Amino acid sequence: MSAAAPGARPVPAPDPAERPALPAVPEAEVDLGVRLGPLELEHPLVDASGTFDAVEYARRSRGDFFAAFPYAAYVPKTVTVEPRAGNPPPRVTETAAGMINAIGLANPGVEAWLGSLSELGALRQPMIVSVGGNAPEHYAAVVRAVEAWAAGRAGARPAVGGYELNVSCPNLSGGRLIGAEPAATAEVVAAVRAETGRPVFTKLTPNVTDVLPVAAAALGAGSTGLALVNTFKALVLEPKSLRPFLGNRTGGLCGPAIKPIALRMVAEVAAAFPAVPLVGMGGVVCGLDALEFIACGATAVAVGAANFRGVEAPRRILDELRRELAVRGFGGANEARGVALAGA
Amino acid sequence: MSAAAPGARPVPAPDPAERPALPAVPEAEVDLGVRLGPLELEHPLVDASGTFDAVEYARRSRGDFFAAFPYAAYVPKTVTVEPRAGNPPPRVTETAAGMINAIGLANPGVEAWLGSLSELGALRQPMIVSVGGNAPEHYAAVVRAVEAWAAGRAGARPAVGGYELNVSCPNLSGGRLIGAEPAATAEVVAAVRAETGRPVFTKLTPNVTDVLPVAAAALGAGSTGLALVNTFKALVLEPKSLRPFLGNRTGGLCGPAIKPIALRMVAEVAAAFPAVPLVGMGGVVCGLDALEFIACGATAVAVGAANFRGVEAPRRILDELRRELAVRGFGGANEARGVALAGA
Amino acid sequence: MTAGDSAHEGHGEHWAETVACRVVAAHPFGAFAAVEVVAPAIAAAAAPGQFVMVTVPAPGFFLRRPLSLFTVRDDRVGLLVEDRGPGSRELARVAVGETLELAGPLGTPFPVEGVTSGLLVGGGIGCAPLQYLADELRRRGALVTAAFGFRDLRQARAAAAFDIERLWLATEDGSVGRPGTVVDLLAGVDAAPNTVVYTCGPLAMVAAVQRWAHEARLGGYASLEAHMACGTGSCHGCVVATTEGYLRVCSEGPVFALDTVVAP
Amino acid sequence: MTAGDSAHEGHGEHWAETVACRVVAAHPFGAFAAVEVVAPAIAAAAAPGQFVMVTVPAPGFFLRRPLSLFTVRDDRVGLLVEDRGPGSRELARVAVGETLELAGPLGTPFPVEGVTSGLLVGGGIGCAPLQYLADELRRRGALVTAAFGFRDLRQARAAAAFDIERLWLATEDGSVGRPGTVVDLLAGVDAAPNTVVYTCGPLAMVAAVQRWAHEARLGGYASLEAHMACGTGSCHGCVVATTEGYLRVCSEGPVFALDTVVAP
Ligand SMILES: Cc1cc2nc3c(=O)[nH]c(=O)nc-3n(C[C@H](O)[C@H](O)[C@H](O)COP(=O)(O)OP(=O)(O)OC[C@H]3O[C@@H](n4cnc5c(N)ncnc54)[C@H](O)[C@@H]3O)c2cc1C
Ligand SMILES: Cc1cc2nc3c(=O)[nH]c(=O)nc-3n(C[C@H](O)[C@H](O)[C@H](O)COP(=O)(O)OP(=O)(O)OC[C@H]3O[C@@H](n4cnc5c(N)ncnc54)[C@H](O)[C@@H]3O)c2cc1C
Ligand SMILES: Cc1cc2nc3c(=O)[nH]c(=O)nc-3n(C[C@H](O)[C@H](O)[C@H](O)COP(=O)(O)O)c2cc1C
Ligand SMILES: Cc1cc2nc3c(=O)[nH]c(=O)nc-3n(C[C@H](O)[C@H](O)[C@H](O)COP(=O)(O)O)c2cc1C
Ligand code: FES
Ligand code: FES
Repeated sequence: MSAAAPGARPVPAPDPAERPALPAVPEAEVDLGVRLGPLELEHPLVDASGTFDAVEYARRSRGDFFAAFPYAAYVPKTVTVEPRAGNPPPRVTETAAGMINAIGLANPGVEAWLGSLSELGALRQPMIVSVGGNAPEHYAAVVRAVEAWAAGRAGARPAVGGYELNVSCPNLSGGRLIGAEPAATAEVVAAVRAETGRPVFTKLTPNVTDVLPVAAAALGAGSTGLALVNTFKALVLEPKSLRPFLGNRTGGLCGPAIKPIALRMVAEVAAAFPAVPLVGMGGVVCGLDALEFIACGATAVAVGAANFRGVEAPRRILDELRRELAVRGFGGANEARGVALAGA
Repeated sequence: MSAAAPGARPVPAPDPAERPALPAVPEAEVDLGVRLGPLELEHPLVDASGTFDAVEYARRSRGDFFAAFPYAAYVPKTVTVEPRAGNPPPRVTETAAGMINAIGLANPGVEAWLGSLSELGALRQPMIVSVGGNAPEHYAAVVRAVEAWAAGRAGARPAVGGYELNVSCPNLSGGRLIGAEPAATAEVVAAVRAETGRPVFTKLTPNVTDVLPVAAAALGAGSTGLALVNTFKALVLEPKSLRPFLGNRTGGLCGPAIKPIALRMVAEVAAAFPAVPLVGMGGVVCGLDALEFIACGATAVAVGAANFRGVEAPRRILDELRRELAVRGFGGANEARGVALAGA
Repeated sequence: MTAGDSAHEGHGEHWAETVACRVVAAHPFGAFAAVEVVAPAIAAAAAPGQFVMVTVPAPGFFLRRPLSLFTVRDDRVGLLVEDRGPGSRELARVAVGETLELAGPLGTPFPVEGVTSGLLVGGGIGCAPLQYLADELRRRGALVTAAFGFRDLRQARAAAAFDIERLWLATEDGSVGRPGTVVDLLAGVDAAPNTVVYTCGPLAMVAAVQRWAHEARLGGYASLEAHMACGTGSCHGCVVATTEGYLRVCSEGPVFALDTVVAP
Repeated sequence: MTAGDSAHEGHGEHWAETVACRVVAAHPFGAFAAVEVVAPAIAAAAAPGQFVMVTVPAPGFFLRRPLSLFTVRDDRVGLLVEDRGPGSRELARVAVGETLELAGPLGTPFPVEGVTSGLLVGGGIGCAPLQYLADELRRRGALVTAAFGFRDLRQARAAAAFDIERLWLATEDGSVGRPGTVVDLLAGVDAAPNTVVYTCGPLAMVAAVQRWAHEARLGGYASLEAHMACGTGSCHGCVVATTEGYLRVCSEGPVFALDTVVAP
């Protein structure tokens, strides 16, 4: 016996006219350009610090890579004054709809890092330098070194478009989390502000009771905009021994698992500070995810762990974002910004 | 051409002795019993408030249900003094490896709720009554009503084993989150402590910078133990309109997505308060998940959204927990408690 | 006020338990797939209007999906699945020989006792429970008339999966049957006064049917949809507004008396 | 100090791009499955010791899985997958006609230039890259000897998937070959001084091979495993401790000079 009821009538013949409704805006006409504070970006996507190493790509794939550079700005992995070896392995593993990492800000220190930038001479997009440290002086020292390097290089590539202040890495052992304290955050921003006239984005942690006081403190101290969220402090056990899996015991959770929490925080900050340029992130793996962050008030959207699922991820996400805007009748990324917030 | 290299040697013949290594402890000998403060539980699993309605089950499946009651204690949905209609729909939807809810503590109010307990006359397990409200008086009033109901019912079923104080529901509009403030939490605990001599478990929110001061305040005010975590405040958009999907705009995220964060918090609290009985929860869907919470210091483990994946979920999780203990050579649940914490 | 409050309860300790069921038929019908599984316990306990919670047969889906009983014949349960999202897509593409996990039957059935004439009004996938209802009414000797509305031809292909003799169709794009909605179809209907209206579909359609039935002085029942978590009355996630306040679609519904539905 | 630093780079703008590859063979070997896919670009660029990042062909897996190149013949790439967890289980059960998404080849190859005698020491799934290495050494006229260690018979069945003439086996449970570990096998080996040792397996085994090679005054290379996120050098997630500090297995490895490995 078939699941179709006996005596069921014949199936209507296929109709060539049977296709999806036309997009409200032709995809080619969608304007993806955005202004992130003073920065003109060709589209809203940037990479999330620590998840896309342009120097590594440039080495492997040579010049062609820069012609098709997928991001509108390049955010390198957080750099500190001194070199850092990072945490003992293992440093990463998969979780339900996400992953955890405890890299521990492994980086060669600002001087060696500046040296490696010669390999990015063909990068057209601005660089937003991610800066880390344990105290305001550390942040200031990194920015001072970058400004010294940039001085007199006007017009040369790569160009320093601004800074992202990582006050929110959950994987620094022993250190307090600067981004959990409004006053400490303000001190870092003020110290950096004294060193540079370029735009500064403070990257906020989601590991707080209320993100608004930290956001207000950063803005009050001169932060141009905000980036959020960094990872959630989390613990994964090794299943046989039931001991912490990561070499650093705890790590930072990211990926689609956290997207609903990240969206809530971006929406909160956008509602409280409607004029402030925001970089939204947390679990973006497709164009609709990126559009959701824009709808929650983000101007730019950072792609993090999705980079680990294939080097073509950012291009695909951008194509999808264009299509998602078009089918909803948005003529550009700017039109969609904040549409989830109305009546909040 | 086959993927096997040409000329590959013949496969060794199957060996009847080829089976997994014997468990270090026979499953039948694993002792699942635990003491949650003064409560003797036949095993570590309880239901998470709001995810398992014993009255509803009893109505549908009649007496047989109580003979095979899957939990070692019954935690009903949070009850408040006055009836609450709850939030406008939609109230739930799926997320990546989890779900979001904004029920809004819908409940008939403590008096009507006490009336419904007559249907649980065959419940052998103790009830841990989950209490909610916006102010200490509300919590005290609920506990007072329950104590009045229980007075003179000594030995009758269902028995009130204790209380869980829900100071952590993220879905109460307008209200501050009591559990985010140590002092406010202590006031609620103290108000309840004045009404009852039974054990009290304060249910903590993960939406805080540091869970330890809240835990300390609850314990200082007389909380017998702690339960954690409640859900994470989060936002899901309706994909077509990009407007908040839930009737309440935001909701609470739970399920496997949050397990790594929940484990980290339970481990933190267990390390800080090793003698305090803890109920761990957040994303438990299998026996290994439950064992991980025990390894992080929980005495009991609550099963929440996993109840929505099948009524047999708790029985299966318990069977799996027994097996996971056995294969690791644990003679009982107590032996596994805290093994992830050593050296923390 | 809610239909069938105490009927079909008390299935003993196995209430709502998950059963692994072998797929014995699977046929595509445009945007839909008709899937039949062997499920003797569910078939034995079921009544039209009830539903099952179905585990999506792929990793990565946290919640089960509610699906109406489309047909129940002997020990077999038929489902009609519309590909509306990632989970229903997985469900719509199961193949014969595979296994689906079902829990049920759940919820309140359509009352049929003493009904001599039923008018079945369905919209889109809301038509699914009406086949089983039609079978039951027919078995009881009642006259069955159905009016189904679909969006477009792709949806309307589902009509071929139904076996209802007096079945009128409307499509919004005019590709099959009368152009317009199912409510436009009703405008032409002159129902006998003893007719009971049974409707299932989007809330806006149900509200329109409610208005039409009110004017035609007909009583009836509506089966409503809601996003569900548990499907078994525990979570209070699936409520809809009714004249009695918020009621749970999974346990106090999905079938409600038509006049208790509150239009959005 | 790391092997093949600049070899096999510069695959142009398509470096590490994901390619959908048709599965043309899939054979179980105990706990393993040998899977062959059509992947011309990867096959053309590959060298022994390199690996691919493979998307798990099921929803619900966030990261890709690193798998060594087991064989490369014409336009086909062979993988040997051990069912060690939920992701590798999905990979081990792909069927002919299905599609696997691969990115690669990635990482540093085993240096083979001028080698006349290779001793290939593998443990468990660590044997996988050694077939391709053996093929390449043989092609170059070198003498190839292999010593493989497996835990039990279920693992040892994988030996049947290999085509290496001089292949010695050890199993820890004594079910096949010499009872004991692969290091016990080495104890009986009297290798010519020009022999290059190539090893791949758990770090503890690699460390034991390193000690043995040191005593036997033999040089060589080790391929190491690490949990990976990106597989392409971006995340610094896959580091191992070496005499040069932490190095990334995915980009500075997986092949390292044997004497740079730091035992745990
Ligand atoms: C009582 C009842 C009976 C139903 N009967 C049928 C039927 O016979 N055939 C059929 O094809 N569909 C039926 N539906 C609707 C069906 O459950 C949804 O289409 C399906 O859940 C969509 O899942 P998805 O993963 O494809 O979509 P997604 O939108 O990706 O699903 C995300 C979440 O939302 C829920 N959801 C999404 N749409 C709906 C919806 N319209 N109603 C309820 N939950 C939704 C899903 O269950 C899931 O939890 C019924 C719904 C209810 C409440
Ligand atoms: C360079 C390299 C080459 C490899 N070659 C092969 C091969 O040819 N055949 C084969 O079967 N296996 C190989 N492995 C190991 C293989 O990647 C793991 O067995 C697999 O990732 C396990 O995934 P899972 O989902 O089954 O396990 P789970 O433990 O559930 O995986 C969870 C996470 O841990 C990672 N993971 C788990 N075990 C390992 C491991 N041993 N090494 C690295 N990551 C791990 C997974 O990638 C995933 O991100 C190789 C690993 C590396 C680093
Ligand atoms: C492996 C890894 C390394 C990271 N390193 C940094 C870092 O150096 N600096 C920083 O600000 N954030 C770092 N992050 C956080 C990401 O930039 C991002 O905030 C977070 O991963 C959330 O986005 P996602 O869910 O898209 O990954 C890192 C994340 C990952 C996964
Ligand atoms: C639908 C739903 C309703 C809930 N209602 C309550 C409640 O009334 N009181 C409470 O303390 N927690 C409530 N919770 C939170 C759970 O008890 C639990 O803390 C949380 O879901 C985390 O566990 P899980 O990931 O296993 O679901 C609810 C959760 C869900 C999903
Ligand atoms: S879906 Fe849980 S109460 Fe209806
Ligand atoms: S896996 Fe990312 S750097 Fe190696």
